Amino acid sequence: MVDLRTTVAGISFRNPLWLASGIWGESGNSLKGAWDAGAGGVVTKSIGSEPRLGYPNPTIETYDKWGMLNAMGLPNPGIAEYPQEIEVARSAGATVIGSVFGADADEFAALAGRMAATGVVAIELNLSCPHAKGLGSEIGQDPDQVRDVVAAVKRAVRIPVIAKITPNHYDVPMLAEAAENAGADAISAINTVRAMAVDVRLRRPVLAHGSGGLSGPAIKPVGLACVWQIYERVKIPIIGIGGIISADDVIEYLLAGARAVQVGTAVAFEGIGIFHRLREDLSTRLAALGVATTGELVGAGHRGAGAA
Amino acid sequence: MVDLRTTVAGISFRNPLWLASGIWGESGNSLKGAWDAGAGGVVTKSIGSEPRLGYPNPTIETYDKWGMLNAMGLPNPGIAEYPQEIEVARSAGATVIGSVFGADADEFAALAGRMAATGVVAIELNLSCPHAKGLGSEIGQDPDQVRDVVAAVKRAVRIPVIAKITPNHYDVPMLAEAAENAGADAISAINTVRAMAVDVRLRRPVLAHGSGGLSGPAIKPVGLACVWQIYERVKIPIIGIGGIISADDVIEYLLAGARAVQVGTAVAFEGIGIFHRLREDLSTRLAALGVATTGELVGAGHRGAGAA
Amino acid sequence: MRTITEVSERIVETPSTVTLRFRYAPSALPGQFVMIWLPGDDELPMSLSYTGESKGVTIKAMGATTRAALSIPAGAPVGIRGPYGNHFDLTPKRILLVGGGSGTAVLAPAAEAAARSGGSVVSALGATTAAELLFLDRARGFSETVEVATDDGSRGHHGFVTDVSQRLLSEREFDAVWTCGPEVMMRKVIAAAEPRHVPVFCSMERQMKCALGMCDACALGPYHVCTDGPVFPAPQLAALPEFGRTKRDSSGRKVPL
Amino acid sequence: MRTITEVSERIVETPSTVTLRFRYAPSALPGQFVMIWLPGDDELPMSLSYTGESKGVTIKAMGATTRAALSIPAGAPVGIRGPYGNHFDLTPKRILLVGGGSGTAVLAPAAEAAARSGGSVVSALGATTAAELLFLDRARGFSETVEVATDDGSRGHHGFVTDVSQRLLSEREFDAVWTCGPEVMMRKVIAAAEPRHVPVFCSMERQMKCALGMCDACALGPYHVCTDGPVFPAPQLAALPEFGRTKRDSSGRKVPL
Ligand SMILES: Cc1cc2nc3c(=O)[nH]c(=O)nc-3n(C[C@H](O)[C@H](O)[C@H](O)COP(=O)(O)OP(=O)(O)OC[C@H]3O[C@@H](n4cnc5c(N)ncnc54)[C@H](O)[C@@H]3O)c2cc1C
Ligand SMILES: Cc1cc2nc3c(=O)[nH]c(=O)nc-3n(C[C@H](O)[C@H](O)[C@H](O)COP(=O)(O)OP(=O)(O)OC[C@H]3O[C@@H](n4cnc5c(N)ncnc54)[C@H](O)[C@@H]3O)c2cc1C
Ligand SMILES: Cc1cc2nc3c(=O)[nH]c(=O)nc-3n(C[C@H](O)[C@H](O)[C@H](O)COP(=O)(O)O)c2cc1C
Ligand SMILES: Cc1cc2nc3c(=O)[nH]c(=O)nc-3n(C[C@H](O)[C@H](O)[C@H](O)COP(=O)(O)O)c2cc1C
Ligand code: FES
Ligand code: FES
Repeated sequence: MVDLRTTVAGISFRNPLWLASGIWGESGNSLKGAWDAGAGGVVTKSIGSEPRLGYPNPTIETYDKWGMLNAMGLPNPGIAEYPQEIEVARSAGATVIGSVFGADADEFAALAGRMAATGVVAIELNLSCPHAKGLGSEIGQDPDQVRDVVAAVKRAVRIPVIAKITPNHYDVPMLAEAAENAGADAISAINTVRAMAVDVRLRRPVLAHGSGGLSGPAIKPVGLACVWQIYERVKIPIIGIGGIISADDVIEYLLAGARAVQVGTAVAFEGIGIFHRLREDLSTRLAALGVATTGELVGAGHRGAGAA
Repeated sequence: MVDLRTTVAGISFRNPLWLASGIWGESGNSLKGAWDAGAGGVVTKSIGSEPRLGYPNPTIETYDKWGMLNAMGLPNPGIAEYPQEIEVARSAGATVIGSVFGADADEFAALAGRMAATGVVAIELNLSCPHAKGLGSEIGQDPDQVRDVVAAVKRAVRIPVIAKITPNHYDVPMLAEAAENAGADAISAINTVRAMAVDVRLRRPVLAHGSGGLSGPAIKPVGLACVWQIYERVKIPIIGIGGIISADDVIEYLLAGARAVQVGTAVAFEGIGIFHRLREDLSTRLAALGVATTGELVGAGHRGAGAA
Repeated sequence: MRTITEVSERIVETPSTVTLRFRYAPSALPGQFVMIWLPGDDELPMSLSYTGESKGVTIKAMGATTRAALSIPAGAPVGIRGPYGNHFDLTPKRILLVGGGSGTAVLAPAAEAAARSGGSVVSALGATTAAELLFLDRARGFSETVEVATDDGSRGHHGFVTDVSQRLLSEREFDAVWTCGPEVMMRKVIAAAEPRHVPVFCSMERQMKCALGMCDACALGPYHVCTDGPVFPAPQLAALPEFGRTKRDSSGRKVPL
Repeated sequence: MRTITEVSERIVETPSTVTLRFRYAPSALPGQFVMIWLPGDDELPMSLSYTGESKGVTIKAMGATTRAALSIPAGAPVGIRGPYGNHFDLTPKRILLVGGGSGTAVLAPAAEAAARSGGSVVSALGATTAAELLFLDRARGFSETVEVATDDGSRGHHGFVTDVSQRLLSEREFDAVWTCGPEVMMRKVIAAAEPRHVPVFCSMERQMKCALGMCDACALGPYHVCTDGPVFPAPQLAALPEFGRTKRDSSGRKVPL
C-alpha cells in the first residue's frame, strides 16, 4: 500500500490533498464536510479583521471545464465570529489551516495571533489575492512587504506560517525567498492569475468588480512553473496549487517540488467527492509507478530523468 | 456591410486580424500564405542579429483545445538572410510587420533599422519572450530598459514602433506607459504566460528547455485583463493578443481597448483558414450587433453599459 | 458561460411581483433555479416559474435589486446561467402544495407537471393581502381545489396559510407536500405533516454567489443550497438549528432570518 | 498530449537501421508520421512503418539522435504524439514502389494495405550496399515482384534504384508510383514517370518542431510538410525551386540538401 501521509513544516497530514482557501471554507460545517470527504487538510477562507461582504454578483465566470474567473472580493465573517466555525471543523477531527489577509504587517500579525488561538495547525498568509485593492497582492508583490508581514506574523504565533504567493510577478521565486528569509515555514503557490472577461452583447465586464482571478486547469502549467522555480530557490516545503483535477496533476506538482497540494476550482467542477477520487487514484497511480511514499517524488523532476 | 478596415499608428490594415509573431512567420512563403488566407497584417517571427537554432525538441506541449505550451527558443534565420523572406510576402501585397528581439537597446536599434529597410510597415519589439535567457522578458520586465529600447529604436527608424508587452508582471500597464513615454506608437499585448509541464512517467520537464510559455484560449482572460488595464493608462493604440479563436473573442478585445488583434495558437488548432472564418464571423456578428465599424467598439467596454 | 437573452414578455403578477419570460435553451426541471444577471445591477438566484423552452422567473421586490427588477421592460437584455440545483420528485400522485407569497413561483411548474402526468394537486396559497396572491388563476388550472389565506382577511381564510394546510392534511390523504415560503411557515407545514407521515419537500433560499457548490455563500448546515438543494426533504431541515432561525449574510456571518 | 509507451520490441533491420515497436492506440493511416520523444535526447518525426494497433517506426542513424535511437532497448519508455499529416491514397490498384534507403519504411505499410485490398505492387528497393537493403523480406510479402539496386553492386542492379524504376515504368503499366528516399532520387523517379503520365506521390522530410502547422520549421515552398504532407503529388513538388536542392535548418535558414 502507498503511504499518502505527508509532513509539512513538522505537521503531519493524512494525505497531501488539501482544500484550497476560498472553497467550502466560510463555514465550519463545510470545512468539516471537506474533511469528511477525505481532504488531508482544510484551509479556511481568508479571514480579515472585520466582516466583509465582498463584491456584488456576478462574482464568477466559468470556461467549459478548463477554467474559472472569480472576484469574490474576500467576503468573510471577520475574525471575531470565525472561531466558532473553526471549532465545528476541529471538533470533527479536521486538520485546519487558518488563512488570513490584512492591509499591513501589524494587521496580519494581530489576525494571525487570533487565528492561532482557535487551534488551527498553521497559518496561511494570503499575500496574493489579485482583485482586492490594498490587500493581498499589493503587499504580496513587494518582497520588502512580504518580509515585513512574515516576520511580524512569526513574532506573533508559534505555529507554522505558510506564505501564499502570487503568480502575477516577473520573479515569483524572489517573493518566496523573501518569505523564507523572514522565517516562513512553507510556501504555498499559486493564487489565481489576474484575468478578465468582457460581455460582447452588454459591452461591459462580466464580473461586477471588473477584473478577477483565473483558476482551474488553465493555470496548472503556470502553477507548475512557479513551484518548480521556487523549489530551486528555497529550502522550506512548498504546497502546490493551481488547476489540480487528477492524480497525475498531483504527481506533476510533487515532481516540481511540492510536498502537498491544494484543490480549489475542481470542487466546483466535480463536487467534494473529488477528494475521495483523487486519494484513490493517487494511491493506484503511485503503486503503478512503483512509488511507496509521496515523499520520494518531491522535487524528483529536478534530478533529471528518473526511470519511467 | 461592416467595414473591417482599421488604422493603427497611421497605417491602414484591411482588417484587424493579424497573424501573431512566431506562427507561420519564419519563411516568406508562409507569411504570404497567411496574407492570402485573409490576415489583415502579418507579423514576422522575431528576428535576431544572428541565426539561432532555438531549443531542441520537445518544443511544444498541447492541452486539448484550450492551451499550448511552447519553448521554441527564438529560432530564426537572422537579419542578414531575412530580407529575402519579407520580399516574398511584400511582393504578394502583404502588409508585413517586422518583429525583432535583442539583448540591449543598441542591438534592438540596429536590428530595427535593418528590418525597416526591408519595407515592413512597422516594427514590433519582442520585449516579452518568457523563455529566452537575457532576451525579451528580462528586458521587458524592467520599465527603464523598456524605455531605453523603445527610445533607441525610435531614433533608428521612421516607421511606427509597436512594443510587445509581457503579462508576467505585477504591473503590466506600467510597462506600457514606459514604452509610450519613450515614443512607442502602439502596444501589443500579450506574449505567452510563463508556464511548464512535467512528465509523470519520466519525471522530467516535457519541454527540452524546462519552462515555456502558455498560449491559446486559456490565456484569453489574462490578455483581456492586460489590454483593459493598459487602455486605462496609455493613449497609443493597443493590439490585443492571447487566445483568440472566435469573432466574439475579437470583440471582447476591441471592447477592452484593442484596435487590432493577433491570432497565434488558433492557427495550430484550426489551420490558416481561421483568418477567413474569423473575418466572415466578425462581419456577421458586428452586423447583428448593429455596429458599422470596428472602431466604434474600441474601448467601448470602459464606457459603462452600452445597449445590448 | 452566461447567455444574454432578451426579456420576451413582462407580466405584472401582483403589485410587488412580476414575471419575466425569455428564451433560454438548456432544459430544466421544476424546482431548479437560474442565476439571472440584471446588467449594471446584481446577479440573483431565481427559481424557474416556467421551465419549458420559453422560460420564466417570477420576481418579488425584496430589496434594491429585486425592486429594480420590477421595472425591467420587455426587450431588455438579461444574463442567464444554469439551471442549477435539484428538483421536485414527480412520482408522488396526491400532492398538497403550500405556497407562501412568492414561494408559489417555484411550486407552480412542479404542480403543472404533476397534474399533466395524472397526479392530483390541492393548493393552499397565502399572501399578506388578496392583491398579492400569486398565480391564483394558474393554480386553478393545475389544482383540484385551491384554498386561499390572507393575513388581512381580504380574501379566503383570515390568517396563516398554514391553518389551511393543516386542515387539508387532516381532511385528505396526500403522498407529499411541496412547500415554499418563509421558513417559519415551512416549519409549521412540516410540523403538521409529520404526525400524518406525509413527506414534505421544501424549496429553500440562501444567499448565492457561485451557484456551483464552491464559494460556501449558501451554506445551510452541512448542505449547500445551490447543489444539495434548493429542494430539501423535511427531515434534513428539521435537524438543522438554523432552519427557520438564521441565515448567513454576504460575509458568511450568521444573522437572524 | 504525449503518450509515454514502452518499446515492446526492437528489431535490427540493417547495420544502420532498427525498428522499434510499441503499443499506441490512436489509429493511423499508411503515410502518416508520429513525433517520437527519446527522453533526455530529442523528439523526431518518424513515419509509421507499422500502422496497426502495435505500431512501429524504423529509424536510420543519420545524426546524433538517430544514432542514439539505435541503441534504445526493448522496455525503454518513449513519448509518442500524433499521428500527423496526410497519407497515401490507396485507390490506385497497380503500384510501383520506389524506396531509397530508409525511405522504404513509410512505403511498406501503404503497400501492404494496397496488396490486402487487391492491388498489385511492384517494388524497387535501393541501398548503398546489400546489408542496408530495408524490408527486403517484407517487400517480398506484399509485392508481385521485388527488384533491387545497390550502389556497390553487392546485390541486384549495380547502380541507382532509379535505373531499375525507369525500366519497370517502361515495361509495365502502373496507376501510381509511391516513392520515398533522397530528393534527388525522387526527382529522377518523377522525371521518368511524367512522360508516361503515371502520377507519382513522394513522402517528404523536413525539420519538424510543432508538427501542427504552426511554427514554420517544416516550410517547403507554400506548404508545411507536417500538415500539407508528408505525401505530396509530384506536380506540387516539381514547381518548387527547393525540391531536391535546399531545405531549412533549425534556424529557418535555407541550406543545401
Ligand atoms: C434558489 C433560490 C431561488 C429563489 N427564487 C426566487 C423566486 O423565484 N422569486 C423571488 O422573488 N425570489 C427568489 N429568491 C430570492 C431572491 O434571490 C432574493 O429575494 C433576492 O436575492 C433579494 O435580492 P435584493 O437585492 O432585492 O434584496 P436584498 O436587498 O439583498 O434583501 C432584501 C431582503 O431580503 C432578504 N434576502 C435577500 N436574499 C435572500 C435570500 N436568498 N433568501 C432569503 N432572504 C433574502 C434580505 O435579507 C433582506 O431582508 C430565490 C433565492 C434562491 C436562493
Ligand atoms: C515526416 C517525416 C518522416 C520521417 N520518417 C523517418 C523514418 O521513418 N525513418 C528515419 O530514419 N527517418 C525519418 N525521418 C527523418 C528523421 O526525422 C531525421 O533523419 C532525423 O530527424 C535526423 O535526426 P538526427 O538528430 O539523428 O540527425 P541530425 O544530427 O539532425 O542530422 C543528421 C543528418 O541528417 C540531416 N537531417 C536531419 N533531419 C532531417 C530531415 N528531417 N530530413 C532530411 N535530412 C535531415 C541533417 O541535415 C544531417 O545531414 C522523417 C522525417 C520526417 C520529416
Ligand atoms: C471562488 C474562489 C475563492 C477564492 N478565495 C480565496 C481566498 O479567500 N484566499 C486565498 O488565499 N485564495 C483564494 N482563492 C484561490 C484558491 O485558493 C487557489 O489558490 C486558486 O483558485 C488556484 O487553485 P485551483 O485552480 O485549484 O482553484 C479562491 C479561489 C476561488 C476560485
Ligand atoms: C510556437 C509559438 C512561437 C512564438 N514565437 C514568438 C516570437 O518569435 N515572437 C513573439 O513576439 N511572440 C511569439 N509567440 C507569442 C505569440 O505571438 C502570441 O503572443 C501568444 O502565442 C499569444 O497568442 P495566442 O494565444 O493567439 O497564441 C509565439 C507563440 C507560439 C505559440
Ligand atoms: S452559491 Fe456558492 S456554494 Fe452555493
Ligand atoms: S513542424 Fe511546425 S509547422 Fe510543421
